[in-house]
Amino acid sequence: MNFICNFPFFSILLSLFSGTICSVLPAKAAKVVNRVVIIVIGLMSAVLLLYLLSTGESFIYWMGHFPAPWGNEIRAGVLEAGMALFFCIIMYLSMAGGAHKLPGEVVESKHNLYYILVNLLLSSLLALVYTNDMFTAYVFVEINTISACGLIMIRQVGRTIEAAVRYMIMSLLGSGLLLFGLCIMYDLTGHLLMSNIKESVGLLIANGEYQIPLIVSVALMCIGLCIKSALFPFHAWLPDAYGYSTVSSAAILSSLVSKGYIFLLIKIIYRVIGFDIFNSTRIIDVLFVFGLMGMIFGSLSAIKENDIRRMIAFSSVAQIGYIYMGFGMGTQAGMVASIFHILSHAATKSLLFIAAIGLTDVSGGSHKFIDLTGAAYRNKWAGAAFTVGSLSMVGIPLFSGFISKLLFAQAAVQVEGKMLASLIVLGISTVLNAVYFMKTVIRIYAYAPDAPYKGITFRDMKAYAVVLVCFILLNVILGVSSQPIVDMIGQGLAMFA
Amino acid sequence: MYLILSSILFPILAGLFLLVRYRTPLSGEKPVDRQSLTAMAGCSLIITAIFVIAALFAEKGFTLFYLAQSLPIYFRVDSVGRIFSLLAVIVIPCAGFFSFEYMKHEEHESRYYGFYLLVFGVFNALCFAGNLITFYLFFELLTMSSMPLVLHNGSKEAVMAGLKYLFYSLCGAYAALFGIYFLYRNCGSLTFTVVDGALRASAITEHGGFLLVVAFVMLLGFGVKAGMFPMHAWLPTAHPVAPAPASAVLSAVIVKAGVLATIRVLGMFGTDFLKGTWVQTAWLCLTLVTVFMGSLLAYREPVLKKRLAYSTVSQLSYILFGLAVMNDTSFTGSLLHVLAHGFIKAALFLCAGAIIYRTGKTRVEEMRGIGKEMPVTMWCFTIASLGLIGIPPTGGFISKWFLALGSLNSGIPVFDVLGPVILLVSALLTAGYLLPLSIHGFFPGADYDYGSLQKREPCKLMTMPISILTFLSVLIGVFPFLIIVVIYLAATGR
Amino acid sequence: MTAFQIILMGLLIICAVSVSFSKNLLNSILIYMSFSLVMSMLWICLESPDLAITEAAVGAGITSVLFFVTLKKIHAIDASEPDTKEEKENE
Amino acid sequence: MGPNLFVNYGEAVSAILFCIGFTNLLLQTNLIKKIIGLNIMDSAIYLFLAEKGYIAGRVAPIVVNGVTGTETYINPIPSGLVLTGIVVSVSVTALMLSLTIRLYTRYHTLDLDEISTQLKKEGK
Amino acid sequence: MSRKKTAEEYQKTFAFRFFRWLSGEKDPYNGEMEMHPQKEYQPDPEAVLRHEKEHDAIMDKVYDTEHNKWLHLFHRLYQTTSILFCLFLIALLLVTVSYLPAIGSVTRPVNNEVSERYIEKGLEETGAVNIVAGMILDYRAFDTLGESHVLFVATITVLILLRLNKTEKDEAEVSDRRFEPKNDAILQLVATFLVPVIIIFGIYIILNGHLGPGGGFSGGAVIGAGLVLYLNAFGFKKTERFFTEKTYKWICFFSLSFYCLAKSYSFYTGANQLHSVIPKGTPGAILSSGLILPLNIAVGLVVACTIYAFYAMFRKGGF
Repeated sequence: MNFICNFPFFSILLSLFSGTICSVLPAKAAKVVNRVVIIVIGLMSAVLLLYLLSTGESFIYWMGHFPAPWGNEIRAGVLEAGMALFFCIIMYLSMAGGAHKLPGEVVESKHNLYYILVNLLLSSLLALVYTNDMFTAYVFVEINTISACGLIMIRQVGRTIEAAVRYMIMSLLGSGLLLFGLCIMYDLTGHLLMSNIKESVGLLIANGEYQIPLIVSVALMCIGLCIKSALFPFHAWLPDAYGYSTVSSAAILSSLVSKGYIFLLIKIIYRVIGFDIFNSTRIIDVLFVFGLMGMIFGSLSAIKENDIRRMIAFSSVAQIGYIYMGFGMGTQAGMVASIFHILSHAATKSLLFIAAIGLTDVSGGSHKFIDLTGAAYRNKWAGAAFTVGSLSMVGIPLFSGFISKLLFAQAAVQVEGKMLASLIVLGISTVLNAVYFMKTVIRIYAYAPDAPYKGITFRDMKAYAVVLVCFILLNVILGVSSQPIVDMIGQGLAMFA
Repeated sequence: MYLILSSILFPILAGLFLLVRYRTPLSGEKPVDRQSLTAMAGCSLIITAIFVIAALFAEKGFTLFYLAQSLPIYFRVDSVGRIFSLLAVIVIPCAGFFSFEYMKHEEHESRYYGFYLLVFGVFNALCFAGNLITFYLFFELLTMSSMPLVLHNGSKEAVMAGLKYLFYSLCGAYAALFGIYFLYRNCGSLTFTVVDGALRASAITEHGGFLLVVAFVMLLGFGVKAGMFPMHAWLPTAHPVAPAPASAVLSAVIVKAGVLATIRVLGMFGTDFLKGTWVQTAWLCLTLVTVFMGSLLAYREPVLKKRLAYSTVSQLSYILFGLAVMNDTSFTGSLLHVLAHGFIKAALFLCAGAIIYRTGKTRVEEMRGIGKEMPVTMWCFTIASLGLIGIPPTGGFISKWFLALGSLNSGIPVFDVLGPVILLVSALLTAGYLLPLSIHGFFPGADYDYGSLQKREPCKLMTMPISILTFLSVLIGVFPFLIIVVIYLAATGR
Repeated sequence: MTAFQIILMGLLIICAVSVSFSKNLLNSILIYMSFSLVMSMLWICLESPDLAITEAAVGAGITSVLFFVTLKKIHAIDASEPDTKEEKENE
Repeated sequence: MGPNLFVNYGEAVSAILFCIGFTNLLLQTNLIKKIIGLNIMDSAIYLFLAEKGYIAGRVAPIVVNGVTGTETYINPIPSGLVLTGIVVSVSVTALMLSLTIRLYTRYHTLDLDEISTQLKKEGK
Repeated sequence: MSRKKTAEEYQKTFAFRFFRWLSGEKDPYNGEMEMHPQKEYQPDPEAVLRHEKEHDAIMDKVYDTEHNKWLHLFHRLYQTTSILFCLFLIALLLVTVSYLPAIGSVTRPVNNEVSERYIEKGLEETGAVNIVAGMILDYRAFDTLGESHVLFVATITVLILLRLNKTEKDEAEVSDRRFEPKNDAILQLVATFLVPVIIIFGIYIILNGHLGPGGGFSGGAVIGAGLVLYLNAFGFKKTERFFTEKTYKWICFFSLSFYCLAKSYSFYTGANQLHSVIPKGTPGAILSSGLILPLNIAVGLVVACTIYAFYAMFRKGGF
């Protein structure tokens, strides 16, 4: 076995272990450890991605001395490695972009706890990405949930704690349903390993046995993960959680945590149930409808919002709706579009959060639009970055948002029954997006010479500006050279089967 | 290749440079060095114009990069593009030089010039775009970069007008994008053709009816930019609040992007596919309604710039009508009218700007005796008005002649006669809303107080562009043949 | 054995329902504690002694202690003052 | 209805318990009761799992006298899973309770809706 | 009365204290421990009044059904849909259950080659008599690793929520006094006997984890419960002598690091088909079954400390 094949295992264990180490380190050292770990894991994932692209096939890695149905396993393919790499990049940039705000938001003595949470969150995300075992997935979903809750309420104002409670309640409902579905699945197939379950499910379907419990189990797992990833009717906790937590937390939560669950759902669809069987159920129609509703209602709530960060948070609801709409189409193209949208949305949304904090900083810390007037003149880098993020969200060509919309539309054109609905809602949602994002952009570029706030120059925020530039580049790269990435996603999905 | 690229990239980069270099000073900083700013902007405009004129003779197209699989960003110069960029290359620098004087006392000059140059570059790219996806890209960017010009003065009405402009344009662009998805599936490639159409034969036989719907949606969507009837409302809102040179560019050049888009869409579907279908009928109805309604509204409008804006709505639909008739004669008329209307409307708006700049008067009834105060400006205004009405030696006459001729020869039932009649009525209305200004301007009547009269002629920097544009509008009326040759090439697909 | 199991399960349901409807938080927690004990007995019946030990230590022990501390912290257990806020709200 | 409802009475009971817990978690206004509901829900799932491992007439999977025949012992997997699950639910309970304490010290109530209204009143 | 000792000397003897305690005059532990009688908790009447007022005002404003019909309607709608949803869920699950394979039969799909191998080969492959312990700590060790980190991350979040800084801590300690037992001699006596027994029982469960029912988690929980009892009986000052935040930190760190490293080694050797040097030992002996015993000890330590930490955090936001 090639040494590179150890990398997924190393990255999971490294991030877990670094969490433990951070518990005895002072805050400064914990920060360094955190950064180094993210970089190292990112590098490992990049190498792994290259290796997998060159070999062209996925591999299975035993976690222990025992092979498939007895021991735990993890599995790495192109999509997994790519996701891990992408998660590391976004996480590093989000952490670096919010680092200067941390001392003001979190009590000094709790900084190292913050880094522990981030490390454990990363490890759980990696485990969700790589795992090949449903129960392991459940355990790491719980780690993910708890550490996300920690990240929400580490800034202890009333709103975040309330949001954390709401988040926990919704998440626990979700985990309960997920676990119940899992148990039924285990009862029917006798396995917990994804590949074995898939085999048994195929047999059951072929023999026509246990149809109803099978469908119920799949439905329960799907609903559980939908609840956890804040699909439209279950999004009540989201605006408070994203709007008031620390800036890095908001960026990480919106761009990574919900995406981890969505990626798990993709894995379940492909690796546990089988894409064709999943599409033959009515579940995709439900996902489709809720996705469409999310797209519209999320945007409408965002328009009504008067607080920039809550507005961005509501826009997340709409974007998650896009992803589920892609699932709901039930075609390979829709799936590719959804996965691309995961990437594009992660890059854009964290950019928006990080840029928004730069703007609010030069407006006396207020999130209200009225105070943000002219903020882009006071912090030019953040203003430019916010504009880029908005343009990407609106779907202007050259930025990542356009490509994902293009992919969605192309996918929609191929599905006869759902074509019109998805295209029309896509259009409405795009225009609504344009309304609230452009409103904000105009607001921050409106001239307010008598604003009582001081501007900030490049010299005072070098690291921050560099992060913003990286984010903008990431967006443009996704928007301009999307073809290799789309190919890679296709290849990765092919490896799933 | 490099000429095309530089004609696009140079103004964009120059605009960005101006935006970054001469940023609006914060309170307490020293103000922008105005002279170097205008010098810089002027040089950029001239250099860009030279680039564009050179690029007009480029032959080969090239692909810049691939946006996604089989979606190249592709540039090519063809005859239609040449005509539109010819318009841009004359009007934009003229209005630009006009604005050096006009914008003297406004704030954020650097922002204005920066976006002005951006618009120039993006419009060039739009003219030279070789396929639909490139076109769409720059169509969106044109909206984005022209919006700051609309809301330049930052008042609440201006911002609302800018948002309205944005909202209408995006809705239209999305409707068009909706069609592009289908074209992408039903065409071999999205590269432009002129008349034959790029649809696969199998696609036409299989879902021809559906493709007609798509065509109609695309025409409506791009028609928004050209101010076609149901979605024309943004024009009269956006024009009065924008600075006069910006409205000139908006009205003379940017709305023409909608026309260009319509020509491209027609080319993609092919006139044979659309001729005689309900799409043509509906489109003709819409354009004629717009022609008549625009004139009528302009006739009732007291604010000069708003009146001109309604006039733009009406005149643009002349062009669209010519395209909707779908034969060579009317096509020639349309393209001629693109040029004629571009020069005339730019001249009219600049005149209006000069009047506002010197006297501060915006409403028509305040402008009695204005011809005595600013004779050069008002003479230009009068000549341009005659052109817009279509009095013989001017450009407007030739283009309308071709339009009417094309319509009469088209053989479409009802519309072949109805069209010219409505055009005639509208021309009369145009006379009705433009000439009184000149008449009252030069002949203020017996009770006019000549004692308070003072010479208020603006400086050369303002009158020169106006004169040039007026002169050009007459010139294409007198010597239309060179242009007709180019247009003929365009119509036959070279 | 089956009869015993059925009785235990019936107890479980009774406990669960009465937790939902009890007015007093302290009572709820006590009922929950007995729920856990019944559960651990049930696990003995299901031949899982590991689970029984863990459930007894955790469900009936640790979790309940944590609940009690919480109640104390939020002033819900206070025998001398029957009219604490929570009870009012529950009514 | 399938044939096995009364044979699977244990699973049926756990399904009912699950729903009771679920309802509590959704509908109770009092946070403490919500948490109890959560615990009931989790326990129900564990009962559901443990029922799967049970095989009539066999004993717990602890090897006695070196007998390792399949016919002697019940299925050990569900027990292992439940053990893991219990730890998770204890952790979550502790976290929820600490959140409750924190909320109470700040807002002096355990009703989430009321807290929301207070937050709106504070306006931040 | 012939006293050899002076009155002062006499007051130091045991007999004096005993009789004084018997007569109810004075408590023997008084002054030596921090548990002097505490003042009852008296909520600040003004604060209570204020809260009630605010509460009423909000209730009036928000839950006023006449002026806020929508909210009322929404509330009702929400409740009804929730109840309907739950009823639907019950029905759905019952139907599902009715289709599931029968409980207790051998033919369920669950009883397949996986469990067979665990039972048949478990003893030989892991060396653990308790097959469940062998399964969770060897076959499926990755899950268990995750599980212990769930506990870890939960502790971290509780720390974030409830840990106080120095000045707040002092205030918290003052208000914490009312939790202290009011000189409960019975409790203390019982604790003196029970705590060692409980802790020894816990240790037994941990050490015996691979031989019989139990294991790190349950044993740790028992030990933790013992510690909590001790704390309740004797107060924080006593426990702080041997257990502070630092102790907790380092115990957790070392146990979890050991766990991580040991499991990493075993995963690495397993995946790369290397031979693991850890001996399996004789099944049934206390020192057997490879890594399971040390892992159980590590988990037990973590759990015991964590539970104590939870309790201490809940009570006064620190150790």
